[in-house]
Amino acid sequence: MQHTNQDSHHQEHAHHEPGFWAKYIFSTDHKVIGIQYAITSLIFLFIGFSLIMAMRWQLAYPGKPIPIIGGLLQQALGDAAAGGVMSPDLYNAFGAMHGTIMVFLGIVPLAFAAFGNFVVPLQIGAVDMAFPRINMASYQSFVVGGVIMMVSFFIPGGAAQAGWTSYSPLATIIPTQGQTFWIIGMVFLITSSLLGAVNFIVTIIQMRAPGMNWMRMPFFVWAQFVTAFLLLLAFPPLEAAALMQLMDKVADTSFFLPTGLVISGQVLPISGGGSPLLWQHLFWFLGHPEVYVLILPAMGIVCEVITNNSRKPIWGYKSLVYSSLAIGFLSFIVWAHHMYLTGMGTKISTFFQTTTMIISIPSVIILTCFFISLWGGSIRFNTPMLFCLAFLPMFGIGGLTGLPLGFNYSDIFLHDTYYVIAHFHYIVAPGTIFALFAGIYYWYPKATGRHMSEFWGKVHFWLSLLCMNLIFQPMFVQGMAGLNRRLYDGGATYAGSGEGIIGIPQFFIDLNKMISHAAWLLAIVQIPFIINFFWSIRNGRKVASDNPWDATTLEWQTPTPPPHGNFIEVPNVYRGPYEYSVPGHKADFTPQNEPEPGTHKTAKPSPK
Amino acid sequence: MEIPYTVKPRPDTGLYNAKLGIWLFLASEVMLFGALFSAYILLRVGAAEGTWPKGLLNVPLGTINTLVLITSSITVVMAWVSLKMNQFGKFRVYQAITLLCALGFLGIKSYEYKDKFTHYQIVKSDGTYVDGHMVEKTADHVILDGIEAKQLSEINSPEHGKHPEHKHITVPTSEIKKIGNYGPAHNTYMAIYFTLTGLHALHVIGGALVIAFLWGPGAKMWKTEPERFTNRIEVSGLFWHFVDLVWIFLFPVLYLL
Amino acid sequence: MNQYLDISRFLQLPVLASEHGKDVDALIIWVHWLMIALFIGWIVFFFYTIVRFRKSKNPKADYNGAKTHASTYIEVAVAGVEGVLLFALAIPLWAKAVGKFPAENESTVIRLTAEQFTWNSRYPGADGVFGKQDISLVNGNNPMGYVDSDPEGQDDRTPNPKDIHAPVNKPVIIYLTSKDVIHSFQLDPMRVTQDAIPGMKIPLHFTPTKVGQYQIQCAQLCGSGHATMDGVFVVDTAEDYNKWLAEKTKTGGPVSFE
Amino acid sequence: MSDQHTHHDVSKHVRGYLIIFAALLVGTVLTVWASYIHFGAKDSNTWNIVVALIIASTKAFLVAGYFMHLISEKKLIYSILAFTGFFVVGLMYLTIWSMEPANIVHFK
Ligand code: HEA
Ligand code: HEA
Ligand code: CUA
Ligand SMILES: [Cu+2]
Repeated sequence: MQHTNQDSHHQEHAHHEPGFWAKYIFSTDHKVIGIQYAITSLIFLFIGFSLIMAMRWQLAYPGKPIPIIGGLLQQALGDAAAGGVMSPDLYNAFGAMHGTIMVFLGIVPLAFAAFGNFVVPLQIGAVDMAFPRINMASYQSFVVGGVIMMVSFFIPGGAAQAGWTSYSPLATIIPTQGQTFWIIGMVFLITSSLLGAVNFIVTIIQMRAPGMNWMRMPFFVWAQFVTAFLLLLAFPPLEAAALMQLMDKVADTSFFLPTGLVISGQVLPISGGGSPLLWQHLFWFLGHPEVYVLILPAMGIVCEVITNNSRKPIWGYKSLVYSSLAIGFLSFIVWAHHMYLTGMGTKISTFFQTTTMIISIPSVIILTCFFISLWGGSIRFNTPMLFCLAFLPMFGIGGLTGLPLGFNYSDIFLHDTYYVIAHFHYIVAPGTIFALFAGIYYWYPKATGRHMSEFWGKVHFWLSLLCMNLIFQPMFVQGMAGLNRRLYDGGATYAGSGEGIIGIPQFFIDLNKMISHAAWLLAIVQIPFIINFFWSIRNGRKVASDNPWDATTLEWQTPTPPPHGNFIEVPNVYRGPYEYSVPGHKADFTPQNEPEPGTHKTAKPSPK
Repeated sequence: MEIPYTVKPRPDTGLYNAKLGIWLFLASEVMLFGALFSAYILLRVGAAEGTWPKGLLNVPLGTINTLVLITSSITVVMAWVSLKMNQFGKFRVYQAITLLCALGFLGIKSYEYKDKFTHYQIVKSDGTYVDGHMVEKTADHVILDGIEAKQLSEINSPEHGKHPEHKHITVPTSEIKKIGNYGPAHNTYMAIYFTLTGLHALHVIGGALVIAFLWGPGAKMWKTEPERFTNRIEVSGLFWHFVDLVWIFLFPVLYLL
Repeated sequence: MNQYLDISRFLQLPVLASEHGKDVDALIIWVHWLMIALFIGWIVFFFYTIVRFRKSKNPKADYNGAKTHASTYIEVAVAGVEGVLLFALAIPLWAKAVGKFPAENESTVIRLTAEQFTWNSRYPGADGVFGKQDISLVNGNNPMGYVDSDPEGQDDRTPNPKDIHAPVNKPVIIYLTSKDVIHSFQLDPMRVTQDAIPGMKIPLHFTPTKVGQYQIQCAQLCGSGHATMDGVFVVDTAEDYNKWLAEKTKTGGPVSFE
Repeated sequence: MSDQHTHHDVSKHVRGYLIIFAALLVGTVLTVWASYIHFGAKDSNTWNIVVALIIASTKAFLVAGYFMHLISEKKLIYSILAFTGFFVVGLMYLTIWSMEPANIVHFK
């Protein structure tokens, strides 16, 4: 290290072996924090998934008691699950919490915080994150937020019931305190993300190893960099909105409540004068950047895995980088495409439609680069690669179906139908989640020194791919037929509530049964993954070397698992991130820190 | 293991870590307060005629508080300068003044809050208003020290220079249609006033705690790592100035316009 | 639209019963054509590539890979098609939908107030003017706060909740609002969806073209009854409609809100 | 910055800081004074708002520029703040623009 003797900064870890608590619970080591994040967020993903499995029962068999867990639910939640049947309120609570948990407690912490923490410092050749203790605080704040969200299920009246979007006035006027818990939980989660974002940006800017200039950074690092900026600048307005909604709940203000609200025949005793649309603007100002937070890290993982397993450089590295920057920038000015039907005039909707169409172009470019990168490769079909290859068309379907939603005139029909649900689930479930699975299979050997089972990995992949499509493809069909989301009876009422009334044809409602069965099957096929994950920690195949995938990026040039401080010797970086199959080289990969043969000069520390 | 650039700036960026970090954090704070200011503008523009109060807050107190915060800003700068010039004693003195300013600010703010919570408005059954500070409340009547008005606009936007006489007004309970104090629930102006100033006050408290820590126990570092300590003072100072900066906008927006 | 291009049957869009609905469908269909073309193009390329360049077939990767500008052209083409759909269809159609309202005296005008969990309609009667409403009058007997004394309200027609009629082939203008939370008025066969937002009165218009009874859905989460906030929008022949309108005008005045 | 300054350097700045301090005090008094005068057309306070915001922005500029050393800060910080400024203006402007009566299809 260059600055080792600068001053006598005291580091307790350096001197003695830390105890269990210091090592695993109050660790400041980015790798441990990354793993803490990973485990916690996987558990939340599991919880989010469990909620939707219960909901899918209600959608398939409305009003029937839920088998196996119905009794449990009744014991835990009381009247909301009387007789093991899901009440409308419980359905709404589960729906809101499914969205919240999946987005804020599942994917963001896993894709951004877990992978970012574990991989980014290694990939840029840093000893740790720039602020290790803030890193720990970020994790703790995340846990507190998560616990508050979980506790809210068990308070009287249950968890928040106004959707993950928490639109006021509904969110405000529901008399129970679930929404208050939601808001306070969100404040902790936002704090956690803000701390994380500051840390990532500083780390990436300040801690790159000598020679690791901007255009030599792995695309994954770029993706995390843009993501961190999205979190940093988009979350505070939601925090402001949350504060105002909290005031509306506890101090009887009227930020989001207009004059003249009449709730079940009673004029609400408030001053009025607020605006429900203000909440929507502030929510979606976060909401849209947030969806790119869900996808950019996934794209980063895909880039790493695809180059590694096609054994060739990425095609159009610069286009990738500039496209992700463009996405980051534009994502702040498209938000109102979620609000086309709030009575928007021509001018403003023209603006937001146009930006929405423009932002789809960089996504097309990114995907195109990935596709073309495969051309000329020597493709290895191992588990991480399979997940990434599947990501491409799955994201393609999800992204393409964003287009008819992006045009306001077609959104008139599609808004709030299952078409929207299918649109974004294709992106986040067989898209992001698959990329995250790929990341787990790919970096697992670095974290543990052992491989996960390839065979069970492939079983997990193929069956998951099948189930995902069986779940979400029919939802497009349902949406096209006009079936709406957030219906606790699965649409039975809107099937035509009387003789001769034209409603949703029964066929499309019956699809629910098939979808639900596919969803439960999806749960079953996660079992091999869970077992594989834990079993391999001790029993997996040992890695043959520190670089089992023959990769070029720096995280593979450290001991396995990397020690505290990561590198034995600070690496010098000589070249771009994906130098595979370089003509004239013996090996088909040339690590970033391998000196050019014949040169002994150390590179200058990041010239640009 | 040693994190680089905690003291010295990185050559190519010219910054040490914490400085970059605090500026990023301040950027997010800009978005936070920016969103609240947007809310302020929207609520104000959307307020029905005559319901947005003008001149409700105590301008002299607000002015004093502005001056207090500005003073604390200069002492923060001077504290940093003192460290740069190796005068630890002076640093202590300046930061002590900063902390006193912070306390003074919070004290005045709480007084203003209390004033609003004892300020009541009554809507009488005949639709007229009585508005003033609570003097007495019993089962059958309420006495306010204030004014009577036929319309809200008389209370909310009184003509310049004309201040109606305040007097004790007794209202029998039977004539009261609605009574409430000037808490956040009073109208959207009070709501945004309490939210903005409350959040700002939380920032003042947070900043003061950090400064106090670096003044007291945290000052140990001066002996071992003077440069790093000076950086910490600079970083905490940046935050403090930001809090001052927010107030510079809050004051005219809430008190004067 | 050319019948070979007609993938609406493939898309299984619901019955179409309004004039502008065909434009909505047309946009949906054109966008889907774009999507299908892109999807098929890419998926063919994709499978061809991963099969051709699998490791066993191609053990040595090519450092340079594809040397083509085709991708740039494709990207420009995608942007171009999106631009055309945007400026030729979406924007002008939207402008018509929210800007060009038919004359009120040639349309059926309805005031529709959503509440948890029902729809209240009101017709202005012969004078074409709605009677006043005042929220301070709201109570159990007068849930909509009608001002009984207002002369302009005397001939208004206030049917039972969820009972909404309109004559066929005549423009309908609906003024939509809500009493409590945000709802969304959705009539799929008319290709109409519009949020009903408290504190705002949002107009929408469409012209029904087929007689029938159509399911109203609420398309915005509004609480525990969101799934069951149904209603029927009845499109009558002109005669039937007039009969219906006359039938209850006498009993359904503002005083006796049922 | 810290590394480039010698002790001597910093002491030279002190005078500058004190001048800024004085300017801020004057600015405060000025805003209050300006709020008691009516600018512009009779029943619009647009110009009062403009005047108040100009004074506030000047004060903000002084605090940010000199107390927070922004005037001699690194490019990186400028670009971060430029983006933030752009987004915060975007948030305000677009939200307010889209809620203008002309942009909302609603009749009161
Ligand atoms: C990660 C998440 C994510 C991503 C990336 C996107 C991407 C996009 N989204 Fe989506 N969206 C959501 C998550 C996401 N969305 C969520 C969660 C909601 C619902 C929120 C709620 O209401 O609860 C939503 C809702 C939503 C709406 C509102 C719908 C409504 O409520 O009425 C709209 C409207 O414009 C929209 C548009 C878009 C567009 C144009 C893109 C574009 O960026 C997409 C660009 C991508 C492409 C154009 C694909 C390019 C690929 C190829 C060309 C290759 C194809 C290859 C093969 C097929 C092999 N989305
Ligand atoms: C990132 C976001 C995300 C993700 C990943 C998912 C994943 C899934 N979602 Fe979700 N969903 C939302 C975000 C997400 N959803 C949102 C925002 C809404 C809207 C809510 C609202 O209306 O307000 C919604 C709504 C929603 C609905 C509509 C409900 C309604 O409108 O009434 C449905 C219906 O089927 C659904 C289904 C599913 C299914 C079957 C999955 C499956 O793909 C789940 C698959 C999950 C896994 C495969 C988990 C794997 C992990 C493990 C098994 C853990 C392993 C553990 C260890 C190793 C320790 N979702
Ligand atoms: Cu009304 Cu949903
Ligand atoms: Cu979006």
